[in-house]
Amino acid sequence: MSGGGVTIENTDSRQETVTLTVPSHPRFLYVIRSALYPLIIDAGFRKRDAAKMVLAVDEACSNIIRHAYGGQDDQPITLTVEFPEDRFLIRLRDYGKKADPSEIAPRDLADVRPGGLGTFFIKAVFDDVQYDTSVDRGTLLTMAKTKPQVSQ
Amino acid sequence: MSGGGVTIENTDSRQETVTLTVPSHPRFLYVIRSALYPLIIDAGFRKRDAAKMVLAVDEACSNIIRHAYGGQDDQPITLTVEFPEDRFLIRLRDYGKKADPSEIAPRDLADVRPGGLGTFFIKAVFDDVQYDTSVDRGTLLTMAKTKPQVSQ
Amino acid sequence: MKVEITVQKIGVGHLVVLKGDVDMNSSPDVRGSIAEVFKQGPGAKALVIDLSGVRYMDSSGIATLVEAMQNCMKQGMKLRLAELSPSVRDVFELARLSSIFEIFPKASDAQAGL
Amino acid sequence: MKVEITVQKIGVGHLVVLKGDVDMNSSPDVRGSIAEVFKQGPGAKALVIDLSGVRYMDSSGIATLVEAMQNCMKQGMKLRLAELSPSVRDVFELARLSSIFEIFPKASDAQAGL
Ligand SMILES: Nc1ncnc2c1ncn2[C@@H]1O[C@H](COP(=O)(O)OP(=O)(O)O)[C@@H](O)[C@H]1O
Ligand SMILES: Nc1ncnc2c1ncn2[C@@H]1O[C@H](COP(=O)(O)OP(=O)(O)O)[C@@H](O)[C@H]1O
Repeated sequence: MSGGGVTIENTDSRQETVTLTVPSHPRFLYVIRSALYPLIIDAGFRKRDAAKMVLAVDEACSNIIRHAYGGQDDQPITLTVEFPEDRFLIRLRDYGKKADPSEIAPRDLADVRPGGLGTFFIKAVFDDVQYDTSVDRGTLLTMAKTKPQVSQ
Repeated sequence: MSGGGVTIENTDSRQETVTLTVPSHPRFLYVIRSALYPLIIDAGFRKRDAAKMVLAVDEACSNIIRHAYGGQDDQPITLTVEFPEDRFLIRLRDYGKKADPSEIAPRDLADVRPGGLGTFFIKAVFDDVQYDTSVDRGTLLTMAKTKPQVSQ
Repeated sequence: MKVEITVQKIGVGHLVVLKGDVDMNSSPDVRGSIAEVFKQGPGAKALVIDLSGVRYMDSSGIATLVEAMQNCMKQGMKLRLAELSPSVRDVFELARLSSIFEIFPKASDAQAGL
Repeated sequence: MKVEITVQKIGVGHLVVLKGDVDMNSSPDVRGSIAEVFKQGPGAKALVIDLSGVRYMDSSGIATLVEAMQNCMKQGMKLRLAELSPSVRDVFELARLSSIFEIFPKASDAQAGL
């Protein structure tokens, strides 16, 4: 990739979210995983649950690269993490081909074949999964999970 | 922190940079380090050099929290990583009190006291360090380092 | 953050040792290395894949292993996986595939009884 | 990603064991724990800080250790650091502080000869 100008815009007064934008090349999946894991741990999830949540987000990003962008590796994927009181909220935004929610059906696990596991993982791991295709371009995927109760 | 709306804007056609925005709370320093390290390794730097570059960026972020934002923990810090051919280019943007380049002098190391090491690390690790205060609000810090020659 | 792949001949056939993260970025390399093994002609009883160095695996890694199993079956070979880390084991369990694969504690165990 | 701090009485005085990243987020906790040690009154010959579990330290961590050394000197105690990882050692070297601190390979070595 060649260098380009940076456009950084002013933001409003309170910054309460973490936002990460990477190009849609699979080599940045590791960067997303690396940034996300400590945020999930910090929110109070156990390591094994954190690893599963990271897996699910990684699968969602892989789907964006393959399905929304058809393998194009220089399109934006934006991950936003929000911290409402009781939940861990992740949003993934792409600007590619809109996901067809009726197509996004986890496969029957009895059918052992390569592929079709990604959406199954996403739905198994998160409490709430929504593909919003009403956005201007592309898809906004929201994944939420209730935080574990902390005994203090 | 309470949840807020997400504002995700459309970006232009080619995404060639990685951008990470976090609130100016020290607990997000770890997230910046975690996202940055694999990008530096991926660019071909050795682990020990990568660790030093991460340290320098961490110091620059700590300075933003303490000096630009005076300890306010809900202001934006935006890290942008660009990948020109031969260099690794990091930009850090804040919207706080502008850095006074004349004040930013690494301390004399003979003077053993707590503090004053951050800017010394930044200048020792990167080839090129520039504090740009001509931006609309805050400071844009650019840190660049030439990539190691790869023998293939 | 590439995966390191080592391919070795062993008594019962072939041993593939993986180290690193097996994700959409690296699984094409894993797939390619395993394909090389199948090109080496008949005679092997088993393909053993040592996963002790794999911290992370996603569905593309799982898909690669499912494909390897299908190719093994075609050639009358066994596919045996060894030393899954807890997080990789969790992915297999999430995928309900723990019972489909033969999984051994150690690569050496996976070479016995063939 | 907090640092874990364990404080222990040992023959020569006090042992502080740190585990995790010592950065701007966690060094106030380290500073607080070390301050507690100094409140425990006279009699100690040394404060030993075991850094074997510290993968990352920034200038706020260094500042905390410099302050600890100054407090040790005031109380006639020695500050001894043990088992620095290569990356922490690099930070000390970058700061040209390797020669200011007494650094030992192991926490047990740091308790000898006092
Ligand atoms: N982000 C997306 N955009 C468009 N289509 C998608 C997206 N994610 C998933 N899909 C659709 O859902 C199907 C199932 O996805 P998945 O379970 O990840 O398995 P696979 O991608 O291996 O087919 C895909 O084949 C695709 O048709
Ligand atoms: N981002 C910044 N904004 C404003 N002032 C800064 C910034 N970074 C550094 N400075 C100034 O440079 C000085 C030296 O910084 P540093 O070497 O990190 O040591 P310390 O912060 O411990 O004093 C600071 O005391 C401060 O006056």
